[in-house]
Amino acid sequence: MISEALMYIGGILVIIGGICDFFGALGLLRFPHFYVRLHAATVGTIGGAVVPLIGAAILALGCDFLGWIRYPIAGMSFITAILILIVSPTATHALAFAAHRSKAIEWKEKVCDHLEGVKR
Amino acid sequence: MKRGHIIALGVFIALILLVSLGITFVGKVPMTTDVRPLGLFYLKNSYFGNYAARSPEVVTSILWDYRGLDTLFETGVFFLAIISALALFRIEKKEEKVKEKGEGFTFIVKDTVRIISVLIVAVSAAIALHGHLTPGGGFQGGSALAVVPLLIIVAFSKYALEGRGLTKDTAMIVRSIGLISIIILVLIPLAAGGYLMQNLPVFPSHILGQLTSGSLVFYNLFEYIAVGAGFTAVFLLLSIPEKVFHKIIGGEKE
Amino acid sequence: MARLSSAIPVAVLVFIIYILFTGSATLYDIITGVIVSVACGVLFGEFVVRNPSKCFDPRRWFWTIAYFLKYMTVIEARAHLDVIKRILTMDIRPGIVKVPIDVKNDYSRILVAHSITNTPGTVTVDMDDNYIYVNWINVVTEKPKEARKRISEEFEKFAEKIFE
Amino acid sequence: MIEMFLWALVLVSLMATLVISIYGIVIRPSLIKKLIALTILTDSANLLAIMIGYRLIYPVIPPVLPQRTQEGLSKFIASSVDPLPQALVITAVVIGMAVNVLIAFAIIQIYRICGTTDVRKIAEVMKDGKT
Repeated sequence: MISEALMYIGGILVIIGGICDFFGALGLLRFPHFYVRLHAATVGTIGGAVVPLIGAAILALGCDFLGWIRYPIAGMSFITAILILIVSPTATHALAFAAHRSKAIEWKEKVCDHLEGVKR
Repeated sequence: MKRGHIIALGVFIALILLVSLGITFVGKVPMTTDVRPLGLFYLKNSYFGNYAARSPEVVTSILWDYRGLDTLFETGVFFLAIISALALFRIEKKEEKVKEKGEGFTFIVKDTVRIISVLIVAVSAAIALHGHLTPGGGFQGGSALAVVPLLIIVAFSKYALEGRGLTKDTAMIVRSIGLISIIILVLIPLAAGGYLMQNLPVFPSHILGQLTSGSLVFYNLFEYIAVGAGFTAVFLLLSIPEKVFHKIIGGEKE
Repeated sequence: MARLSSAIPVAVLVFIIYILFTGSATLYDIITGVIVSVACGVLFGEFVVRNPSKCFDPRRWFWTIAYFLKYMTVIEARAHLDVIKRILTMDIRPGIVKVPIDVKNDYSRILVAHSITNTPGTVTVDMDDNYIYVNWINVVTEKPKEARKRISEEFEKFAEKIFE
Repeated sequence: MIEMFLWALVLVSLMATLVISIYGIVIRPSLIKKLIALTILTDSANLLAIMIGYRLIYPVIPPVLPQRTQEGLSKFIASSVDPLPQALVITAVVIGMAVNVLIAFAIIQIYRICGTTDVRKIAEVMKDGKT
């Protein structure tokens, strides 16, 4: 009973991850320039990688026929999810920071830019 | 996103769906429900049986025991690739330290790299040392380990790594130590009266009552060291500043 | 001595990660885990931990877990739905606003910055002593105080409880 | 029936990825894009090889022995996937990685000498007789 419930919860999380991946890819195609595309990429990493990995961990815990292998699989998925949760914002921040410092991207229809005049 | 792109994407997806529908209704889909005889042999003999490698992980027992010579020469191919990369990028003069202005990334990136490198070392060691029990092994663990110097190079600089003693030469020395250990492990069974790369009666299957699957755990450990150090050398080579090369090649300016 | 005291929390962290990743706790796992964690603690200890006494406070761990659960379920779901809606409708007003930040500790500032970046719709671009500069997909207000209420107030509350 | 359709869909999509990556290798002028297409080609070929070893039964488990007893072994043989393609693919991945490292280094060196990675311009630069 509990294992079936775990399987269904994990499966639903994996499906949510797939949907988030689809919308992230769509946003990467539709958004006009780099700074806005970063947000769509975040949808792809958090909703599309961390959530399905946690879902895979729960799903593996629910599979009784796997024997003792289900604990390593669950542990690997969970630790990988935590690592992505720490690493991916760093990468996004580094990209945004480098792009703004080097002024590589033209950005016209913005509302405001408070960082423009700030000297470091 | 232009209208033409959307139409092309739609046509492509529709084509894939149609072809798979057609295959389903008309022809036969290759669906296997049995294991082939050779795979069945490996499944039966990985832990029990007369030809066993005493490892519950069948893929690792194939890699380092049944098809061990394949893996050995594959390691050789990888070593040759790194050697030829070294030959391509060789710098005969001692390179000067290029001083760049600017303070690099913010402290967010630097402190996160400090935390994450510890976690990555733990994870890579877990992958490599449990190669005979769970999916994973020496090559995978070594690739994960090599992420640490790459992150340090990106976040701080190449000289932060070299200032602490991890230069290209040290990495190559560590790599050679790993490879020489693998060669010695290959040759030990010959001295004990067996054949090349023999596993079980020569090496003990249990140490202190814990399953170590004969020589598999040692092969994984040394492969881990060798691959990690080899990738570190590659990343150190890739991060040499362009100015140094322009000075040496004397080709295009800037 | 300082090196040793900062090596212990790192070694414990590495050991926990190692055992969780392995998923079993036989003698082999424990022996190799102890070797790896001691090596990591000695090598990386002084780079990672600056104040070792804070690491073994159970209240901080409780708040970390509570924050993780709330963050993954409530905050992320809200932000994801918002950005997915914007992807479909293309209703965007991007800009970089400055948001004041109160917490002073390095790690709590990192936690706030990462939480902001990890919610879709806001990305930390830069950070100095008093302000975070946030790239926001839907600039409702340009006033720093109101922007703080919408973006980072909740994160700072938890960060203060976890790291300060 | 629905299982068969899904299985056919997976196989056909992999084939389509193979065709797209071959198109990328042939048509794209930039050497970097060619390398990216080459990695896509290797990865989808490897995935296809692993798919051949898959078994369409339930439950299906990875080739790791679940219990170290004789009954565990008979259950394991009844439900495990074929380990041989996976072992071959690991070798292929390592060698592919070595080849990729070498190609990447060669492309960087070409860029340093010629100043471009476009195939057509490389031909022009070489024809102009710089070397």
